[in-house]
Amino acid sequence: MTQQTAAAVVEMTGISVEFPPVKALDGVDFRLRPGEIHALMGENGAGKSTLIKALTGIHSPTAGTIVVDGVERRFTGPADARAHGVSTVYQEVNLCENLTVAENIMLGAEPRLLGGLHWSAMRRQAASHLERMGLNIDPASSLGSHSLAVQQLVAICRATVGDCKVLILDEPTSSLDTDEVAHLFTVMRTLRDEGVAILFVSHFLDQIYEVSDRMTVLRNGGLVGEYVTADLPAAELVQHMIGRSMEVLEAAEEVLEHTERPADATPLLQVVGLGRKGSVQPFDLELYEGEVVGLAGLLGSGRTELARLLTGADRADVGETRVAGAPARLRTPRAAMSHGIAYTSEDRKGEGVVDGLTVRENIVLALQARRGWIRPLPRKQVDDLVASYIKQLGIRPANPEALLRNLSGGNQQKVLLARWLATAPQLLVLDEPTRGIDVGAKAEIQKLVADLAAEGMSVVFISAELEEVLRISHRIAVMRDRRKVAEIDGGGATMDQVVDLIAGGGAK
Amino acid sequence: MATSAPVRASRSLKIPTRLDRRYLPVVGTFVVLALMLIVGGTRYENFLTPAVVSNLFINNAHLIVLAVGMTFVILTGGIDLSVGSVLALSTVVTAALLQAGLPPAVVIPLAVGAGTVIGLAHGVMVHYFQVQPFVATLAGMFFARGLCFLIAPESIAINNASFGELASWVQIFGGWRMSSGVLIALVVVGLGFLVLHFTRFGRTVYAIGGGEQSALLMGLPVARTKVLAYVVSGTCAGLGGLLFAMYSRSGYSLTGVAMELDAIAAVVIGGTLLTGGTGFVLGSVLGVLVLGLIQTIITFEGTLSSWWTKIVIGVLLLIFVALQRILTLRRT
Amino acid sequence: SDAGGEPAGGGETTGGGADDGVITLGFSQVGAESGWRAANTKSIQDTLTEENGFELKFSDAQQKQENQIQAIRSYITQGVDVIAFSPVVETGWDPVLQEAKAAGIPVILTDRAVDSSDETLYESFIGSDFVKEGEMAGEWVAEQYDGEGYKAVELQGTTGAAPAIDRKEGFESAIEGTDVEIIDSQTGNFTRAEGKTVMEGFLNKHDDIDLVFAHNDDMGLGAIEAIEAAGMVPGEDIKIVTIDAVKDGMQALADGKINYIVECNPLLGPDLADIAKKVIAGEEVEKRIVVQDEAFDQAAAKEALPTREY
Amino acid sequence: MTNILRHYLFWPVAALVALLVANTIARPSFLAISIRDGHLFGAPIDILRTTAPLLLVALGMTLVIATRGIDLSVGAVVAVSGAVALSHIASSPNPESPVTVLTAIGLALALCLVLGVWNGFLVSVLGIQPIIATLILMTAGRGVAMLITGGMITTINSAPFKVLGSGFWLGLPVAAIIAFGVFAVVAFVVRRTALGMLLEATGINPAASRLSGVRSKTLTWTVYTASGLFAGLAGLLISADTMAADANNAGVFIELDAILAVVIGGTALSGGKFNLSGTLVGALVIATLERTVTVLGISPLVTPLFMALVVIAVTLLQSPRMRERLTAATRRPVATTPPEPQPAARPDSTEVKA
Ligand SMILES: Nc1ncnc2c1ncn2[C@@H]1O[C@H](COP(=O)(O)OP(=O)(O)OP(=O)(O)O)[C@@H](O)[C@H]1O
Ligand SMILES: Nc1ncnc2c1ncn2[C@@H]1O[C@H](COP(=O)(O)OP(=O)(O)OP(=O)(O)O)[C@@H](O)[C@H]1O
Ligand SMILES: [Mg+2]
Ligand SMILES: [Mg+2]
Repeated sequence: MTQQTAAAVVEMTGISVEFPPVKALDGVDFRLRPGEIHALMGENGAGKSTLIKALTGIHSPTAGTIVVDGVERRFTGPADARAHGVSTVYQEVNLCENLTVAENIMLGAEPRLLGGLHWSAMRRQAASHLERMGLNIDPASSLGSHSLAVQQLVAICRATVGDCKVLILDEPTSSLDTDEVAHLFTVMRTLRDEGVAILFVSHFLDQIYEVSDRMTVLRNGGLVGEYVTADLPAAELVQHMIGRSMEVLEAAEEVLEHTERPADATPLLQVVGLGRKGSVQPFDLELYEGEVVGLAGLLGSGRTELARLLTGADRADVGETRVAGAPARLRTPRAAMSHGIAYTSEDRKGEGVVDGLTVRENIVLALQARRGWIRPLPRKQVDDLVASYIKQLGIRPANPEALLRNLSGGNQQKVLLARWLATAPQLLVLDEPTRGIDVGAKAEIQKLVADLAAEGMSVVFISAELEEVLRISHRIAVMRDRRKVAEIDGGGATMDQVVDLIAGGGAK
Repeated sequence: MATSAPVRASRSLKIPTRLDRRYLPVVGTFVVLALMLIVGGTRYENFLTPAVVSNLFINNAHLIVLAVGMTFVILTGGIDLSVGSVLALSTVVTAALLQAGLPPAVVIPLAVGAGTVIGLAHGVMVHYFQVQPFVATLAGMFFARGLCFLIAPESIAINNASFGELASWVQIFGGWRMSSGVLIALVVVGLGFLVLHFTRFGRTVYAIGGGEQSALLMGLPVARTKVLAYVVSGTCAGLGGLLFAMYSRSGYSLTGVAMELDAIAAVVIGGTLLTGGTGFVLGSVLGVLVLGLIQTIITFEGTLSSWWTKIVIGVLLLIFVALQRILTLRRT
Repeated sequence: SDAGGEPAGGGETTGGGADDGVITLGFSQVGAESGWRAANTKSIQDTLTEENGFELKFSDAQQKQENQIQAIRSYITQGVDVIAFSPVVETGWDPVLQEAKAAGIPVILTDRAVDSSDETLYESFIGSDFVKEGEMAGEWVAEQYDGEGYKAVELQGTTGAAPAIDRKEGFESAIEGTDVEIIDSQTGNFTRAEGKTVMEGFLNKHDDIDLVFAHNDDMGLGAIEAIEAAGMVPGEDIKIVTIDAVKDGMQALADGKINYIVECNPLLGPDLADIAKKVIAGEEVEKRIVVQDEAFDQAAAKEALPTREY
Repeated sequence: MTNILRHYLFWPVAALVALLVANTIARPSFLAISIRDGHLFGAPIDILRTTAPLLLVALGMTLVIATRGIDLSVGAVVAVSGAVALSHIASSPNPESPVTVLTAIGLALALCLVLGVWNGFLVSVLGIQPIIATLILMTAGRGVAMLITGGMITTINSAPFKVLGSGFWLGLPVAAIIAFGVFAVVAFVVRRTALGMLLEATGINPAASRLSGVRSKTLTWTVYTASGLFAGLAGLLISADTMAADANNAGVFIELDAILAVVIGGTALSGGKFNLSGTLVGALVIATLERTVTVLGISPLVTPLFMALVVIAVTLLQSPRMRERLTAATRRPVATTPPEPQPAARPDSTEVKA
């Protein structure tokens, strides 16, 4: 089914990688040609990241050969791979927050002056790389001061510096909004036309179809096949990926259930004039039982910061908060939790996972913290709880004692979701909960959210994927420039309407 | 799908009008140091004189060098507990070899090189065997001290004429004095600064402290850099030993007991985070001066019993750290 | 932190003279590592008082040579009349003593000597002779137990410290030629706790220890604890000889748990005051003043105990 | 086989066994235990007793390290504890009375608790880096202890107090019974409640723990307080051992020994997962090592070298790299991760954004 167009720049044959007892990859073949964008597809834990890491020398395969540019190689690590023209953006943002943006982009290929770093040239060059990505930030600012999405873009900038023959992007778009994605694709296409071979991982099928030329599908560490994108209908692709038919996806289509809210209902959470200097302008918001409120906005528009103020993760300077009609002070996440408010951070690595603990411990962490240390949850109850979430969310490997750090990105995300669901909150604030989650699981999660709302839970849903927000929300609050600019009914809203609001009232 | 750039125009980061947050701790230390000097000046006669300030540097030249090396290691997120012992080893080697009649031109590289070798061993243990830095360098600390005893259980005086000349070289400007030790220390500080800020090695040191995993995935030479950081620290300890030998004109195996704590304290007071990734050599120099100033104040006070000396050192340390903390907090 | 608070008045700021009759003396102590040292400090502080015509500037070097050098430098800049100190180490004092000499400030050493080729750098050295102390202990042992094939263990002071080196040397030279044999020697760092642990180890290791020579009383007292715990009688089953004669040691000696103590007199204050006055007055002083050290056996201890000052 | 080799306790236990074997070769009756004066006697019993204070200090240190901290002040707290207790007994008219002794113990422990609270305050409330926060007390604490004893070594005679150091109960040293007892209780509490997990979460990712509602500050504060208290108890055992309070030398370098014990026991200084049983073995290794130096008759001049070599050997053998090699040698090759990515023991984003 594959046609031989050009000699492959990367040719991996029979690759196996083991993390006893898990067999993460089992005899996988993979071929990447110059001048193509090649999508690597598969469910969470299918082995995509592992394949990439096997290529760049982070994991050494137990079997198989890797040929790069006609020479058989085993890279000793990313530095080595980079030196041979293979640049990679790994799944989690792997940059140094304490360094400046310019350093993060240029280190390793830095301009020199008299043997030392040439700072001003470095900033200049960094700025031009940023510009190409459509990013307008100060190269001298420290990376940590930027949101995750910006960091992700910076990571991509870094990968495109220097002469790379192969560019690997492991879920680069999971935290980007449409705008940024469009930019990224422009850059990718330019590079492709220059002859660079691009490996691209994403769980967004529309993106795959938009940008890729060819795809390889993995399932459970095994190779399913290599296809030309144009020849493979989405339904079939999904079937290849999950080994089942498309029905799961369709189930999610009609999740939204509109129940009329009584006019005199007390909001579960009501905030008036809540704001914080330098973060979000004062805003009002009411959240009712059984309702999903979506937050829409561009990257950096302040959705995350709004969510953090709602849930005590950041302390508000001004404004009032009422929980079920009674004034409440949510100064810490713990205080919010005691009012039944839960928050999942978008920053999975920094503020979510406790990667040295097991899946079980991560799932019960919040619940246990709320009970206090003195009263441990009975072991039986813990095991049941954990087992049920592993099943419900399809966490893999289904081993409660696995260390979280050994789970694939998407599975870590599911564990975090389980942590908060386990506390049975009244209000659940989900910041990018579907980031990096595969199509099947994403549908499951959307369905879950809808079900929870139907059972009376109030949910705030933030996602970079506007479509998802539209589909799932009863009401949508639109953010722009750290300000809440509009609130619209989710049922009637159309994509264009929201995009207009986001972009500033139809600027174009 | 493809809406484009203009909407993003408003999102460019605002130009920082205030001081970069990263410099706050250093500035904090500087302010507190200045305050302390002023308070001391009004409290004690002859305190705020060029002689006292010069002595502050002369007495602490070796510690400055140690702190510079320690800064490298701490910036990578590690720690080097061996510097006190390595300093002693270097002084003992210097004294013993000079006594044996070798010329300084041979002795000096050997003494400094002893530190380099131990630093290399630390780096290899820490990086390639993944021994925790604390333990690897603790073992190094015992090891170097043990070598000291083997080489010379008793203290050895240095009578070598040319070494003495080198050691006693002093430049005087008005009331200010600058010894050869201070000059070397300042050169080391300058080099440390240049290396950290103007070489890839230096920036990689910061990158490793910011996240070793990330630095690695960024394709930076983590292994080499980490090992080199310990080599720098070991070399600085060796050089510090040489300075101490010049300062005390002798080699003694019990020199520098617990001096590693002084070096670490200086680095941390100077605003470097022990978790790595943030800090400056110049901050560490200020940290050393703070510790030196505490000693000076104690001597000027002149009435403190042994125990009050300890308590006052603790209290002054607390005041420094707390003030620095407050200065830093209020700005953020 | 009160007395030094007021700006120092009058003539004390210029070096050399003591026109107002008050001698400003800067004293740099090693540290406060032992009871002996505390007694030494107390003696100095109690003697160099205002009534006796002194203004004492005291600093504690916390066992660090660099602190001591900086203290001496500081005394020079402060312009004291006399500098006295107990050096942490023997070597390495020439430069700073030269500075003192250049500033015209006389220096007196107490307790420990300095190793310097230039004797003019200091006026006088007051203190015990550590080698002599070791010899006295050894001589007594030789006298009492020679011919009985005694097996001795030694509890050394801090490795590398002058008293430890000298006392060991003195003891060894004194028992040379006798049949007293040192079968084991280990450092107890001059502390009671380590003295006890090391002695326990010796008792685990050897069945036939007859005598303990400890470089100070504290380690000897620790050894007593270990011996008692092993079900033996200190002073009888195992003989104990120590150096220092601090109060606890003397008490143990009087109680029969120690057999012999060589004194190392910490009361250097009066001698120091005396020498300082002479030096200021321009009188000739002796370069080496050896403090009178006594030695006590059990009977002598019972007698001396009631009147001991420390 | 492989599983045993991989176990975190394997190398520390192997080190302990090796030391015991070395001692037994040097002194065949080393392990012999006899009965003297109605209690057990012999080198192993001595080792148990000398381990006691170190074990207590290392216990507190383990908890502190789990939260990514360190407590350098334990040695000073040991000194303060002894100084307070013995000064009280020495100044009381009736040093032999159990009431006096109990009051002295109570006073000492109360003060040490306060010192622990102080450390906890500096670290968790003021946010001062642990190493510096505790360095303050490390310096000043000894001064306080000397202030209490007036710089002299305070010696007492008090039979009830002496029991703490040299007494025996059921043939075993009281000191060991106390330390091992406290250890067992704490280990039980930590592992049977959720405390252990919450401490680990705090140590691994403070930011995530805060968002999960873990009271990280309170926990941090608690472990420093506990560390102070245990160090105080250790101080009582140490001073009762020689019946003397030596403000200057009691507990000197015990912080290093304790940290070493923790590390030998397989707990990473970068915080997170901790092994109390490892700490126990680590403390025994160190106490045995000290005894070994005497039994093997190693000259004081080479003692530090000997210690260095043992520490290097143990830590190298149990380093992740070495373990990997050994397991790789005993089974067919598997995917190995190069040394770098592993330090995930140190999560990359470390700062709590307050
Ligand atoms: N270091 C490791 N140790 C143990 N198991 C691992 C390790 N890394 C990955 N795995 C396992 O290997 C399998 C493949 O993981 P991988 O990260 O490649 O998945 P992925 O396809 O990238 O998934 P996602 O879409 O969620 O990112 C998973 O089952 C994971 O648990
Ligand atoms: N393009 C940008 N330029 C400069 N700063 C940015 C940009 N995007 C985000 N930021 C910074 O990052 C922070 C992002 O805010 P926040 O995370 O609340 O936005 P968001 O709407 O949740 O965006 P995201 O899609 O990244 O989650 C802001 O404080 C802002 O300073
Ligand atoms: Mg992945
Ligand atoms: Mg966001």
